Amino acid sequence: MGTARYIARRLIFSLCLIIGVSIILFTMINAIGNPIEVLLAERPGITEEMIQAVTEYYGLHGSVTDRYFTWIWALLRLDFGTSIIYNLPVSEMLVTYGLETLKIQVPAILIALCVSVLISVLAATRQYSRVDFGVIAGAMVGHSLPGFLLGIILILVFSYTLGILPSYGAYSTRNPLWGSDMADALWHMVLPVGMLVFFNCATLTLLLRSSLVDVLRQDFITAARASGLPERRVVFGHALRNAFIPVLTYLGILFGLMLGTAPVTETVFTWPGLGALYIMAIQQLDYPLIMGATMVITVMLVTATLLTDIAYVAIDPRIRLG
Amino acid sequence: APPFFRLYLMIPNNQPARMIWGTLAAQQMSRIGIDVVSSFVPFTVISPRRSRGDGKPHAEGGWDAYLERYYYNAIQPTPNSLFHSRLAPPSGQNFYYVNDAQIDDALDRIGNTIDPAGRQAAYRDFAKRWYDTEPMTILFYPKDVIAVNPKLKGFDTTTFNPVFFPNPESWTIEGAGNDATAAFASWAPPMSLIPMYSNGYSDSNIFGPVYNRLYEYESWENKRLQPGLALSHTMSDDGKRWVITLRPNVRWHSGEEFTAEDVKFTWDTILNKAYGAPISATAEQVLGSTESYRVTGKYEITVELPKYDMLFLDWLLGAQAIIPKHAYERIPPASMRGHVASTWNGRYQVPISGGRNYTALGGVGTGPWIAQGYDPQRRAYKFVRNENYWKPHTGNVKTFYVVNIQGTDSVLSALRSGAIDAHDPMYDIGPLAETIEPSWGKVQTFDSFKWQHICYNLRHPVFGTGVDTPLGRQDPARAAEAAAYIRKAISHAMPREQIVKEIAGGYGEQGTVPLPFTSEQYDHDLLKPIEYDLAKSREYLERAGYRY
Amino acid sequence: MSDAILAPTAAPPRAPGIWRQSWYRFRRNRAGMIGLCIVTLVVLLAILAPFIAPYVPDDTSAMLRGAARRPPSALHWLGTDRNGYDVFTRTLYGARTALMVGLGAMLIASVIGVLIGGIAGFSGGLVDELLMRFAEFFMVIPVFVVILAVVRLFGIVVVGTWMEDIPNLNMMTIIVLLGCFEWPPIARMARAEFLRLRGAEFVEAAHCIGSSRRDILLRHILPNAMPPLIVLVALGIGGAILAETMVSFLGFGDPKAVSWGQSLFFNYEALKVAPWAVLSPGAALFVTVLGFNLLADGLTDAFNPRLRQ
Amino acid sequence: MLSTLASASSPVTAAPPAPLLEVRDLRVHFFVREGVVRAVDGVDFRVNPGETLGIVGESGSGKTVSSMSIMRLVPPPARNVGGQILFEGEDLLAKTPDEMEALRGRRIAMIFQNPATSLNPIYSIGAQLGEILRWHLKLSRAEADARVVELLTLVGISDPATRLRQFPHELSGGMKQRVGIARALLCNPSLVLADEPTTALDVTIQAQILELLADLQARLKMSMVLVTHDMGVVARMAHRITVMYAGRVCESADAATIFNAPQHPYTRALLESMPRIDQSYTGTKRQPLPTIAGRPPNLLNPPPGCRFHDRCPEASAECRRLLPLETTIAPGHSVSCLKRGSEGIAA
Amino acid sequence: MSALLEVDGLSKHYPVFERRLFRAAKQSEIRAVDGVSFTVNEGETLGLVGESGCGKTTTARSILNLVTPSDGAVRFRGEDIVPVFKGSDRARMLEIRRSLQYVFQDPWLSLNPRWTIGETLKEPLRVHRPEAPESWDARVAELLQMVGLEPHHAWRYPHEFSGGQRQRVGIARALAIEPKLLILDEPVSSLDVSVRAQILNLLVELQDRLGLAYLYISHDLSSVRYISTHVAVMYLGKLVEIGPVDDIFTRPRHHYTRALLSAIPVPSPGEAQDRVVLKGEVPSAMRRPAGCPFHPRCAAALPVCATDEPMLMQPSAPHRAACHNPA
Ligand SMILES: Nc1ncnc2c1ncn2[C@@H]1O[C@H](COP(=O)(O)OP(=O)(O)OP(=O)(O)O)[C@@H](O)[C@H]1O
Ligand SMILES: Nc1ncnc2c1ncn2[C@@H]1O[C@H](COP(=O)(O)OP(=O)(O)OP(=O)(O)O)[C@@H](O)[C@H]1O
Ligand SMILES: [Mg+2]
Ligand SMILES: [Mg+2]
Repeated sequence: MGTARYIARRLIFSLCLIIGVSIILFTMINAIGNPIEVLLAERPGITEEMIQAVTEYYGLHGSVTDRYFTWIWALLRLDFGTSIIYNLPVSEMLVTYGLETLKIQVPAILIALCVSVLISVLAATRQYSRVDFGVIAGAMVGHSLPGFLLGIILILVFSYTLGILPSYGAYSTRNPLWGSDMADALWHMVLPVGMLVFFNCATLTLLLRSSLVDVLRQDFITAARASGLPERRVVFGHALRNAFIPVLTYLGILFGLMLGTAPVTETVFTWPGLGALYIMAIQQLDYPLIMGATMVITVMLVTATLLTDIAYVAIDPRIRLG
Repeated sequence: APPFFRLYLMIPNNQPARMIWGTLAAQQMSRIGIDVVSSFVPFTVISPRRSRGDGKPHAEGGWDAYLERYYYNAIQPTPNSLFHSRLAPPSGQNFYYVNDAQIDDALDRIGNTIDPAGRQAAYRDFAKRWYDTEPMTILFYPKDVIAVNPKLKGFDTTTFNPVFFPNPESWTIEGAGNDATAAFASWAPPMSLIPMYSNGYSDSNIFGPVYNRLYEYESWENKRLQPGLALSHTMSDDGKRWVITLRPNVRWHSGEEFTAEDVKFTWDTILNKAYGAPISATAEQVLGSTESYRVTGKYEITVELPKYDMLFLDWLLGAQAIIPKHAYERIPPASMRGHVASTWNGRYQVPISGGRNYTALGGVGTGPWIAQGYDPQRRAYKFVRNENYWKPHTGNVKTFYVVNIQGTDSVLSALRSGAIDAHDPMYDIGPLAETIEPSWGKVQTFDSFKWQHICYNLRHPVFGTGVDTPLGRQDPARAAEAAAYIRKAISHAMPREQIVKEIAGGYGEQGTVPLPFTSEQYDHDLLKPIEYDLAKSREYLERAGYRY
Repeated sequence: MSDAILAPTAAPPRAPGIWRQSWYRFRRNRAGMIGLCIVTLVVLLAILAPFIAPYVPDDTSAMLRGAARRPPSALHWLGTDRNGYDVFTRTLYGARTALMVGLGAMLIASVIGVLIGGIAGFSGGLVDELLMRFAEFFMVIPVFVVILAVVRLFGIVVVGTWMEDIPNLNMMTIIVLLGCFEWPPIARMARAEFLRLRGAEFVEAAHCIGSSRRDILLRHILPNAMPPLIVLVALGIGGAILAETMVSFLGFGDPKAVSWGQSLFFNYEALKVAPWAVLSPGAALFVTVLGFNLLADGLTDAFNPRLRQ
Repeated sequence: MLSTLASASSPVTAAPPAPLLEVRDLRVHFFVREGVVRAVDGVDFRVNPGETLGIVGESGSGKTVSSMSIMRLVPPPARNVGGQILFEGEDLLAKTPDEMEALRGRRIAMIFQNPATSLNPIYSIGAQLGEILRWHLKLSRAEADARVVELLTLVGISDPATRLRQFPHELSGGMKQRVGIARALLCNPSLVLADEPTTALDVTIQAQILELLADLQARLKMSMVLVTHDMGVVARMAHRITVMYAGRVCESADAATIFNAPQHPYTRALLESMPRIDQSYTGTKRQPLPTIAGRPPNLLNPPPGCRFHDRCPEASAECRRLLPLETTIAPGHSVSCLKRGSEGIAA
Repeated sequence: MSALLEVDGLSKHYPVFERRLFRAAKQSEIRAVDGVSFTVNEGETLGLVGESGCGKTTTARSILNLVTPSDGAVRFRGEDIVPVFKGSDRARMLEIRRSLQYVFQDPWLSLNPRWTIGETLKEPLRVHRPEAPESWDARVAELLQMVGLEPHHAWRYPHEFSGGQRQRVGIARALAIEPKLLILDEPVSSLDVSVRAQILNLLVELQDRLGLAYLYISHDLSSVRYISTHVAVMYLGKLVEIGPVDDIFTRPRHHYTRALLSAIPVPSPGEAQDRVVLKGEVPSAMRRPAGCPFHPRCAAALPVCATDEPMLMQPSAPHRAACHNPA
């Protein structure tokens, strides 16, 4: 029925998007010239056979279209090729590094969501009060403070000056905190997650507050109050869920934004994630890795958008399906 | 006034300090009338350009100039392995097309003179000719500055490819009992962990602890060779015939015994073009062909060199790690680079005698450390102590990690948080040394065998061959002379003293020629620092025919 | 027939126009005014940089004097950085780059966005559907990542071509890319506005009168669609500046450009030794982005007249 | 369906019973940046048990604000600045927020103007109505559902069990308004406030809803305050009528008196300015309709004197100076007009 | 009296698309207006009434070609203007626009908020150029006075006016090029009671002075009764009854008209009224019942009503109703 068809439509559209991105990406990479040159350039005295072997290995023979289809076919088999620099299967690297990225991004979004809900409710229910003003001002500052600058400041304060938080990496190489790998991992997450939370929280709060202020003015809120429902239920039960509808789009964008700027975040905190991997791949012109990472980031983004669309359906019965 | 000519300067973007002096160098060049187009690029952009081997200038797909840090592959300076006109790419590593009869002659003498005094004279001739024509602008000799965990004792060497590497078998971490864990930071991810493919310390930091060489250096201090897998050798008077006796009862990590066949296998693979080892050409120069050596006993190998070459002992025996025949011979040449033995990512079975298999997690060597593979989350290569090592460990480290950390800041905060004990010299922590507190970091400095330079494509018509300079056009015979004037002009425009003091944090010496500043071969009387003098620069340019 | 309350005989002074009304509303918005002041200040500083700055931006004489990485002093008001540059001068000139990036990128984005959104909204139907899908396509591409890749790869492609002679090529690339990727929100907004206005009664009234399509588009719809677009553009400028800084911070910026991101990139490593070299451009960046965000906030209010009250 | 008029049995003749709701000198001001908007500025009215009070007046005359302030739900920046609202003898303005919450929906309920916006779009009808029941009456889910079904049936919704699970956007406007009415009646309130309950609806649907309201009001014996600007609607529904103008009451009387013997010039003008549907205008040359010239005063800065003076054909100098107070001129009929004997105060 | 505007079998059908997986497929259509015919004579007012969504606005917009009619002819002074609008003869099109003008329902939305009233009023002059630009200012002042505003109001912006005043501006704009027929789409519905009378008076006065004909669309029956000479009643896109105003109001023949009339509350309490309260909701134009569209709600429905669609009877009679069982 409607919902299923709607989701099917979105899925197909998402697929088209991914294919489109893959074509653009491929064209871009190929505009630079045959990667094999870069790959083999530093190997003087190399033989024809060896070039042949490596060409075979990376599927780089044939015309551009041939190569594209070879590549796509490989992608479909989840075979992203082998990293030139690391000599590892790209798919494996993407999973390991991707998980590290998600490990900071997802908690950051979730925490930011909870915090900003509380703050926005606090502000929106006291519109024009000092609290409200403070929240807006704070959120505005946070919204304008670039994440990486904040990260730098956090490192300066917490790692350099106070020396209480690690500023680099996701794990201690040895001697994990309290001897527990779990505690150690969380310990390392504090700063990057903290930075992302602050950054997201600011923007989310700005949006959520204004959405909430709008919703709180609506007739059905007055109606709920006039029915004698306690304020808490009116705000949390009736207003918040409605206020979330416009914010939902942003959540999708947020996810994209975080993945998109993961290179910066992960550079600042030397986080072993997809972003850092991407930077490395670009620096070193590790084509299979660049293509793989971009594709994965795109797929994640498209998935986030798709999930947002589906979330709309779940949260708002008015969305016209089909 | 319009600029005299255009020069494309590529500045590798992996080292902020170098980017800074690169920018400064570009500015200084433009101050004397050169139109400099500088760009920050990763080394991967530079290498294919320079290894095309056709000497084209930058605008035609080749290159004009770039910044580089360089060192010889052996502790004895071996300019003959780099700057001989014979070694032009693609088969050699004279990427700069240094092509000077006097230099060639000196280099040949360096390589083939057995007599130490004669060789010393050859070094001097090389240095003098270089100092006069300056085929490259040597900016300075950096010192290696390494901050270590104050509790770490026995760290008395800097890494130097591939001869020195962190040798944690001699480390003692105070107060850590008998099975301490140590960690070492390495800047760049390795390309391949098969020794013959090594590109520099990003690789040798990791594979080094696993393998042995036939001869090894005793210490960084005295830089003397001592027997490693070889026990001793004999050399004929003409320096051509060598008999090498190997150490018996040495076992590979798999449990197999080390024999002369492994040495032969190692040299065979290096020379075999199908494996595509970049050192192949140099090895061929030294050994000639696979015909020149024979296994003459289980622990003996006899070599007939085409002619004496200092590189044989100092480089091939002293710097090239021996790899196991039983473990690697089954790997097809084309997939050697992608094999687990090269990536250390995964496991593979090594057949050993008795029809059994040994499960390897990385490279198989005879060395003091057994590879445990790569942990991608920690970005670390893990090693455990080889309890059956032929030489006892002198420290208390049982588990060892090499961690991939990029960035000076990161490495220092890692040291501060106790995550690492030491790091490789790539980090250039010199300028930040003052921020290291004794409570968490001890700064150690080492004289290094490297130099930082601006290198030129010497086939460039202006500053390479000089045919396109005013003087060169006017008098083709003096073209080379004109090009040298231009290079000297650039050289005099470089504020070396300031670069060392302000950018390198004072850790270095002003540069002149590509010979290690502290080596015996460096003639301090001859090689006076090149002064920073823009007037002189202009004068040289005028001599090349340019008018202000 | 007369209307009693409109009785005054002498014509009263001309009422302020709609833009001026917006300005009155804007003036009452404290945040917006702060934003405007900041932006004006940044623009002024950028224009006057050559007159205020004590040095030329690529003066490294401090280095030759042996005075790099020195704390603020009378000679160098905000100190010098690792390159031997005067931090104050670089920060001042950085404003020019920032504004160039912000304005340039958003100019491109607005032109593309208004064109595409306008066409989609005005023609509707299949064209609309296709164009909006196209916009969506651009929205899922991770802009930042693409910029890094393109800047990097472009650097290889241009060598030896005429493009190399373009001054600040990297910067131009970044600006163009930002412009080419930031247009979808503008297009969406433009489309929504065009769609709304296309059906607006006053537009139908114009149809009834017999106004031509061109008149309707240019004289009725476009001016009315502007305000929300201006807000988006103001927001986008801040975003573009930020994006450029991040690209530079990662070392993919224009080596010749005097940009805050570039300063951050070079001095980030020396954060602890010479924090002033990082904090000055950082603060400048923050304040500028804040200025544009506040400005956009104020504009939203100003352009949102509750006309019905 | 034929019906009789609700107002046929008007309880005017008896001595005034104790009012259910009495509003005395209610003042609600909006404190906006430009100053104080005196949206409601001294309003009195009362509602007797079982009676419908119609409040009429032009747009912006303060009808909505008055009725919202009975609920104590005027939105900021509005504040109640004076007066009393006596509900069953107790002053609502003196109650704590918790006491008010207990009262709202249970004793005093509200029907909103726009059925489309007054239902929460994301919850089903059953969920929204059930929640109120569960909260006030502590019913179980099943009990609440049963009660909701009962009420939906009462307001004439067919197949209420299905409707329960539907969302507001799946119902037509008339149906939504019925749901809105059902919501108001959930806890058997004794007073229902209806703010223009039919303005957003179609003519024939409006007739249906009015019919329903009149019927329910008579059957459930509740009191109702019906706010509207349509004289026809009040004529049909209300027992008593209060006419408001610019935040003040002009005239209050029972319905027949207002229509047959209006005293206040504004009430008169209002009645006369409407064309009559039951009167032919063809044949002779059409006479212009009597109009009220001008605009209502700006409540931000109301002129001194009677709020209506500058549009009033009878206005004198007095009127421009003195604010008339409400005076009873006959039992159950009060007017605020100096010309009708009201006292004036200089304000 | 000659026929100024003849609408003959006018229809407007909107297709309804259903989104399939890949493309939108036409599923059905909304017959917003379905074969409507009526005539407006010079100097007369035809009131068009009906419930929300019955197609009044669509009829007006089809006449003005703001939407292209699906079928039928619109004759202005005997000439079919539908092809003219479709054609490319702009001059001819402008000529027709000049005689046929529209006044919108919502005085808040129908004026460009960024233009002064003067600019708005000059726009028709600019397009049609009935006179030289120098005299435009004078003409604007004249127009403003004609609708009861002051000349200096030309400098003001719409938001500075009250609803009634804005509606006057809307009328002035329509009058600027001296049309013969004004189509008024609920011109007073959104205005306050006290302002409505002013606008109605203005309309009557203008009609008397300029001899305009009106097509007056409204669901406010009292104003229709006041202003119209003839009334047409629509239900679900169809004309169900048409006739002289007094006939319709006093002797309605269609049961829908009767219900409509009785649904209007009369402002006189106590007046017992024979009230017909309709059951059920207005069906949507998309799911139109078979037979007489009104039969599901009609108390006097016969079996035939469910199957046969009644036609407007007696084409020549002034008062006609489309009903099988007229009252
Ligand atoms: N948020 C507000 N800010 C300032 N003034 C307000 C606000 N809300 C209402 N008012 C003023 O309060 C007065 C009374 O408004 P109210 O809504 O009670 O009128 P009403 O009689 O219900 O009108 P309508 O018939 O249009 O619903 C109006 O003059 C209005 O201008
Ligand atoms: N552009 C359109 N696309 C599809 N359906 C439309 C469109 N415009 C109008 N309709 C439909 O046509 C029917 C008639 O609409 P119209 O606006 O003419 O009614 P109306 O009688 O003017 O109503 P109201 O009294 O509410 O103004 C309605 O059912 C409406 O939903
Ligand atoms: Mg109201
Ligand atoms: Mg309509």
